[in-house]
Amino acid sequence: MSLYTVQKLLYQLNRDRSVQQRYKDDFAALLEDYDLTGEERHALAAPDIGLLYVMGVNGQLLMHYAALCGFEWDQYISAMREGLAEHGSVRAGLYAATDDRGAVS
Amino acid sequence: MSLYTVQKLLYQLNRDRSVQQRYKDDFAALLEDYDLTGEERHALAAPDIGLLYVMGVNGQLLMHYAALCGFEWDQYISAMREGLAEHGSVRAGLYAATDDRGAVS
Amino acid sequence: MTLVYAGVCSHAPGITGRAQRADPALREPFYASFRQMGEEIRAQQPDALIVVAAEHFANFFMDNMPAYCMGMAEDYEGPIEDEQWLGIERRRIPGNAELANRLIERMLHDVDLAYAQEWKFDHGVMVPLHFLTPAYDVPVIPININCQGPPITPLHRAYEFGRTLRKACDAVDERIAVVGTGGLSHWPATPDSGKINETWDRTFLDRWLANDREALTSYSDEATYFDAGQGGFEIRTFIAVAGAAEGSTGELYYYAPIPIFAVGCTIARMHL
Amino acid sequence: MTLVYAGVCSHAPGITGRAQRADPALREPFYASFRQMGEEIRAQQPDALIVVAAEHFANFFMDNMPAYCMGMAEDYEGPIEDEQWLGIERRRIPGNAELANRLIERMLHDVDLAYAQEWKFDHGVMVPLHFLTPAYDVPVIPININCQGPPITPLHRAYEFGRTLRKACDAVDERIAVVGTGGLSHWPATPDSGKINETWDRTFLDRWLANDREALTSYSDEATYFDAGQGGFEIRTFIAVAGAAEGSTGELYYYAPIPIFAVGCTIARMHL
Ligand SMILES: [Fe+3]
Ligand SMILES: [Fe+3]
Repeated sequence: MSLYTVQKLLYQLNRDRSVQQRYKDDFAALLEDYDLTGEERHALAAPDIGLLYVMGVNGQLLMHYAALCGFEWDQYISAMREGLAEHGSVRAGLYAATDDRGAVS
Repeated sequence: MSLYTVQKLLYQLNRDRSVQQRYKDDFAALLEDYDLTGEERHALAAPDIGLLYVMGVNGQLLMHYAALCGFEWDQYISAMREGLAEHGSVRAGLYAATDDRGAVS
Repeated sequence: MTLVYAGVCSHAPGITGRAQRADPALREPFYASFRQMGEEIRAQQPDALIVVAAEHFANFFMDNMPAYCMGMAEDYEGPIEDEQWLGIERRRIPGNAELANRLIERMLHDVDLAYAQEWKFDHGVMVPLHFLTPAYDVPVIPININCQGPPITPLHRAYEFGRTLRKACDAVDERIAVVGTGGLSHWPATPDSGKINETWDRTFLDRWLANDREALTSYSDEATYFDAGQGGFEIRTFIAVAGAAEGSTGELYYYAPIPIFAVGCTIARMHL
Repeated sequence: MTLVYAGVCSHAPGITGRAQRADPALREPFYASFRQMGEEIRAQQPDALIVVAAEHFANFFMDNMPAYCMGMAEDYEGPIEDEQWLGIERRRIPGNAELANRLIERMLHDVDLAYAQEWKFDHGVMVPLHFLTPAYDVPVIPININCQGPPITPLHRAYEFGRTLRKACDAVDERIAVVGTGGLSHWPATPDSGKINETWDRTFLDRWLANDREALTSYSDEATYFDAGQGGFEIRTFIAVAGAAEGSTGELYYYAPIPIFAVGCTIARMHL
């Protein structure tokens, strides 16, 4: 259920301007509100977009988080590719089945 | 849509302990987050349980708000009856149709 | 045939929250019937107990109000209400996400239910569990039917939902018990709290015990509202269980109006 | 017969958000087709435009994920995304709560949709509106189909949903246009963004234009996932519109893969 929690945080962050304000003001405090593992907290705080992708975060959520973190489009796509190279195949969620590794081409 | 907003506030207050904490710490600030009319703000802040009932707030929401405000069961039922006597029939929502006045007996 | 039990019961919060204010001569036999139902369910050694409850704006709101929703969480928390107010202590309740997922997948072929990976049980689930599985050791899968915020699902869809639930239960290996919880006539959380239309209730129960689909689904919401209150919309949960037990008839264990509980207190089962 | 228009179009955020990076030779005729569809819709003087879109976790999450949901708000806000990122300015969009309420009540007889009294439009609705009703002067009623978070609704239910929507539209006096928006094959927001299976898309479109219910609903999710990506699950929105236009066949206005838009860009309509 921890992937669920990471995704819920991103869902709320993407939708809610008051959560976006908390992200800007004190991201560490915002993270405290969610029951996350150390790796999840690290991936969110870094931010390590590639690792979040490998963890199984849905792209419809991650895409907007990457943009919020200042990633340009090509940078964001590259970050996911680098994540696969560094951390291996997608571990969970919808993309885990893609060609056994989270990307088909 | 303002009745919708009053009910949404009560829904979030009933469910979420962090909203309950804000209710205890600074209810006026919490109310600021919702787009309410003066009458709605007054009815919530008083609290005027009878007026909230007459406005059309669903009992499944109002019942818990009354309890949170310290109303004992009989007090809560009386408050709704007094609201009807003072403010007239229920104005909107599910109960507006009850015998044309919000109570049948 | 892996549906091993099908029953219905009341869930009004006064049943536990205002227990001490009820006439013991009514309360004790009601509680006894409730506990007997629990013993019967546990004697079937179910792998999961599905509780078909009625929403009270605890988990869902009009920003996304599902006609039907089923829980798909590893575990649940309840009650969402103040513990003292409800007379039930807050706790974790085990779920079975994997089984729920399989059931939902199958059911989506015939009904369009929502799913929820978290859920805070309100009195609609907690009051029944308090009597049925007091050790909270049977995995629970909650189902919610919107009986509260119009537009609400029509009665024939509630019966169809139950039929679909049965098909799904019978298609999996697990032993599953299902209990519908709701009120018959009642005016909960209004100035008319405590009013009960016993005649209307007994007619409805006769139809339920006979599993007379046509009679059960023939009520208009307008008539129900005037004869049985807005709480009467909760007959959808009983009708869903009748659908799950299509072809079976039932037995009434207990019925009596208990005004301080704000509902005609009911315990009944189908003989599957 | 008050359904006055039925069409389908793409909605990928790159269409507006990365406009300047696309080959103008592809982009301009695509935009022109999109705008032509808008002119055709507005020529019908619809009282409401129903947009059947696919959820992207903008309004709904797995804590309550409806298979189908319909908006019932007075008005809406969009886009939920960053305005610069999407290339569309945030604004209010008029709705029609009263009409939506009547449609939902009718539809609940056959399908179990959720309703929502607030809704923040994401690119799935905003990108189409940007081209179809650039003045945002036609009341919109949004519909969402869960194409994103399994378990998802099977294809035959999406067709049935469309048939039910049509019945409801034809039963009211208002003139209603319906547009389905979604991708065919695509791998949005993954490292494979930009990959498009044109052969698969063209086969699907042939089936859609012929309104061949059986062929349209014969895809397994497993095959769709491997041939058309997780974005391919969004064919449900196109299938729903085919259901709404049952008995009619269609015409393709535009199709071309535009990789920087991450989808095979499509504009097509049914001749009702
Ligand atoms: Fe209830
Ligand atoms: Fe999409």
